[in-house]
This record gives sequence, structure tokens and C-alpha cells, in this order.
Amino acid sequence: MVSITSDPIDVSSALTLLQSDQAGAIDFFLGMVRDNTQQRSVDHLEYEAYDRMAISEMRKIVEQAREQWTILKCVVVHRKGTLRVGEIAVLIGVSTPHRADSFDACRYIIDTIKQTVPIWKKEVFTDGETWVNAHP
Amino acid sequence: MVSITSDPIDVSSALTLLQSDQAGAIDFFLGMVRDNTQQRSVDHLEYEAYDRMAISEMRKIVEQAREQWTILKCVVVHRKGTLRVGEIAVLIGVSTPHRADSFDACRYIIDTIKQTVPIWKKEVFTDGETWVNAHP
Amino acid sequence: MNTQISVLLFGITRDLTGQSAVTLPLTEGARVSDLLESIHAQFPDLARIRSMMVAVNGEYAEPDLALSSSDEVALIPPVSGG
Amino acid sequence: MNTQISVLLFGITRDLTGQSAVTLPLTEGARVSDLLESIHAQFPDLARIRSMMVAVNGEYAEPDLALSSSDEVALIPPVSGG
Repeated sequence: MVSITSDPIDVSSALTLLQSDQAGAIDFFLGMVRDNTQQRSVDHLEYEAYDRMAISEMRKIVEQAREQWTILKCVVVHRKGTLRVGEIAVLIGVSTPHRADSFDACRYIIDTIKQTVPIWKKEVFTDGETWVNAHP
Repeated sequence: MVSITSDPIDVSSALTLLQSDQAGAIDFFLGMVRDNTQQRSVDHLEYEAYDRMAISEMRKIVEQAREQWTILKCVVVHRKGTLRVGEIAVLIGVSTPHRADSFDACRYIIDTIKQTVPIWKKEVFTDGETWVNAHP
Repeated sequence: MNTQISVLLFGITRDLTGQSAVTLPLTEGARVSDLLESIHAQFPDLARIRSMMVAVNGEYAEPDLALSSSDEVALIPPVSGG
Repeated sequence: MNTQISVLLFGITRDLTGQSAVTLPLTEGARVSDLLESIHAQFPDLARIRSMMVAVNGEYAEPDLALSSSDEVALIPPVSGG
């Protein structure tokens, strides 16, 4: 299940979606909003998504992961809008029969999301703002 | 925080313990009770721990992880007693500034727990039972 | 016959242009690279963004892909999700 | 002077002996390896378990560690947590 939401991300609901009697392992990765980046103090983040394409790119990544590892269930939820320090920006959850697959697949999915999915993050500092990776 | 419990493991409480304004990443590993092992159908598991030593060995593992990676907070909870299919047997949670550390540390902790911590699992099948790794 | 094509803008491209979409003339047989060139001519600031991609109908598009006025086109500046 | 030492049993060692602790005589200067030998003599089934470890006061102990009757000793059959 792949989604983009403006609401806070709930780990318990994701866990319910990942449950499977065949699952021996679940790995969750949470990307969190932290209070600083390169020594600058972050006030909040603004996430913007090209929803249609972001969903389709995330689905492709999950399919690529399913081709490489034995995955029972997979949840990817990305937040958009204004996020405060301590909030969850992205959740990846993978349930698998064996533990190595859960780590490898989860890591592949988050690493690849950061490379290809059309979602943009603006860091709003106490003294300015920057579109991450893109500022000229 | 390292603990052994007879009660169901709650992911939301663990998440609260891992929160930190400096955290950019949280990785959770959940070891789940699955319904089969080597094609035999599992009815339930019995976990037994040498509590005192298990706690002290798990603390050592967390310290070893802290020496290798930049970790903000770490939670390790192992269940004991009777566990049904679909229940969480162990939870490892690690919050870190950067994501690679969260995966590496979490994986190190679960891999090492399985090698050194005095906790024993008996698989109770529909047609027999086995102490995992130890049956002569 | 000249038609028009609308281009969706996100993130830094929306901030730099002050618009969430721009409409540009589309000449017969125009390709992605032609469209990028006319956007850069109209908004020189956008030319300063490294590795700008273009998506057509929700998929990353190569520079030589031919465009039609019914395509959904978007500029994709460097992504930063996660 | 002969004293006694108590040994905690877990998992398969508890199942095979039917006890969660056994008490054995401890001769002056006895080491971990001596204790294992007398346990195996009393419970031959335990000798069949591969890589049995011994913990003394909550730490894995080498075979040549000398024991005292006040030590907390435990047999550690192959672990299977997680």
C-alpha cells in the first residue's frame, strides 16, 4: 500500500497492514523531521508532492523491491504539507518471512524514494529557507 | 532502554521512547512469530529467559552499537512466555541523526542478540516440540 | 498550426516563477528539449537549476520525446522526499 | 572440605533433567570444566548438546575459571532468542 497524506502518519495502523501469519520479521523505517541541518536551526519543513507521479514512482519502487526480495506486505506513506520537528515525514514498513530481507528491502525503498520520487522539501530556518538539493 | 516482558510488546510506546528533536531517522525491527518453520506448522512458541544475564548481555550489545554508530536513543524489548502466531517476540528501535546508522545499528543489535543473549525458544508444533538450535 | 501546452511547476520552480503552471506555445513536432529551451528563455532563473527533469503524463521523459498539446507535462527539479 | 554449588538450568537442559536447578558437590579449587564433567556424569543426556556454555555470576565463563560455592552458576545451551 502506497500513499501520500496531509495527516500525521500512524505507526500502529501501518503495523496492522503488515501483519501476516507467514511474517517472521518486520522492518520499519521512519524519516523524522529533525531540529537542525548543517548547523542551521530548523523551524519547520514544507513538503510538496506531484501526487499522481509520486504515487506511481513509489509503486514502481515497491515492485522493484518485490522482484529482489521475498516480501509479504509493504506499506509506504509519505507526508506532505507543513511538518514540525519530531514528526514523521515518511514511513516504510516491510514484512518478510526472514529478517535479512526486511532490512534490505526497507533500505532499498527509502534510498530509492530519495532519488526518484517527485516530492520536494523546503527547510524553513529561523533566518531563511531552502529547497533541499535544488537551490541554485 | 532494555527490558524483558511477559506482556504484549507495544510499538507506539517504543516510538515515544525513541523521539528526539535531533533524530532524522528511526529504524524498528520486529521479530514476529510465524506460522511455520521448515514446513512444519507452528501452534505457538514458548520463550524462556535467564533474565538477569539476558538484560546484561543486551545492554552490552547496545553499548557496542553506540561505540560503532551515532545513536540518539535505543529501545530493546524481548518477550517471554507463551506467544501466538502474529505476536511480536522482540522489538529493536534505534533513533539516529542519519538513516544509514539507524539501519546498521538495528541490524547489528538483532543479529548479535540471536548469538549471545540467554533466551530460548521452544517451537510447539501440532505434532511435537523443539528447542530451537539445541535439540540433540 | 500552433497550439499551446501547459507545464506544471513544483517546489523551487514554482517559487522562482511565482506560478504553479505556465502555458507555452507548442510548435508542431516539438520535443521535450524544445520545451525546456522556451521555458528557460521565458524564466532565465530556472536555467540555473542543476539536473532539471521533465515528466510527461506522470513518467520521466527523455529530451527527444515528442510532445502533444494533450500531454500532462511537469518540470521536476531535484527531488528531496524522505 | 567439600561444599556444594547450585546450577541453574534453562530451556532444553531443564526439560532433559526435569529440574530448574541441580545441586552438586564442589571440591576445593574446582573449575568450570570440572563442574561440567560432573553434570555430564549425573545427566548423560546433557552431554549430547552441542556448544554448551556456562555462565558464572551472569557472565559467560571460560572452562578454567575457578568456582566458589557463592557463585551463581548457570548452564547456557545454544541460545535462540529474537
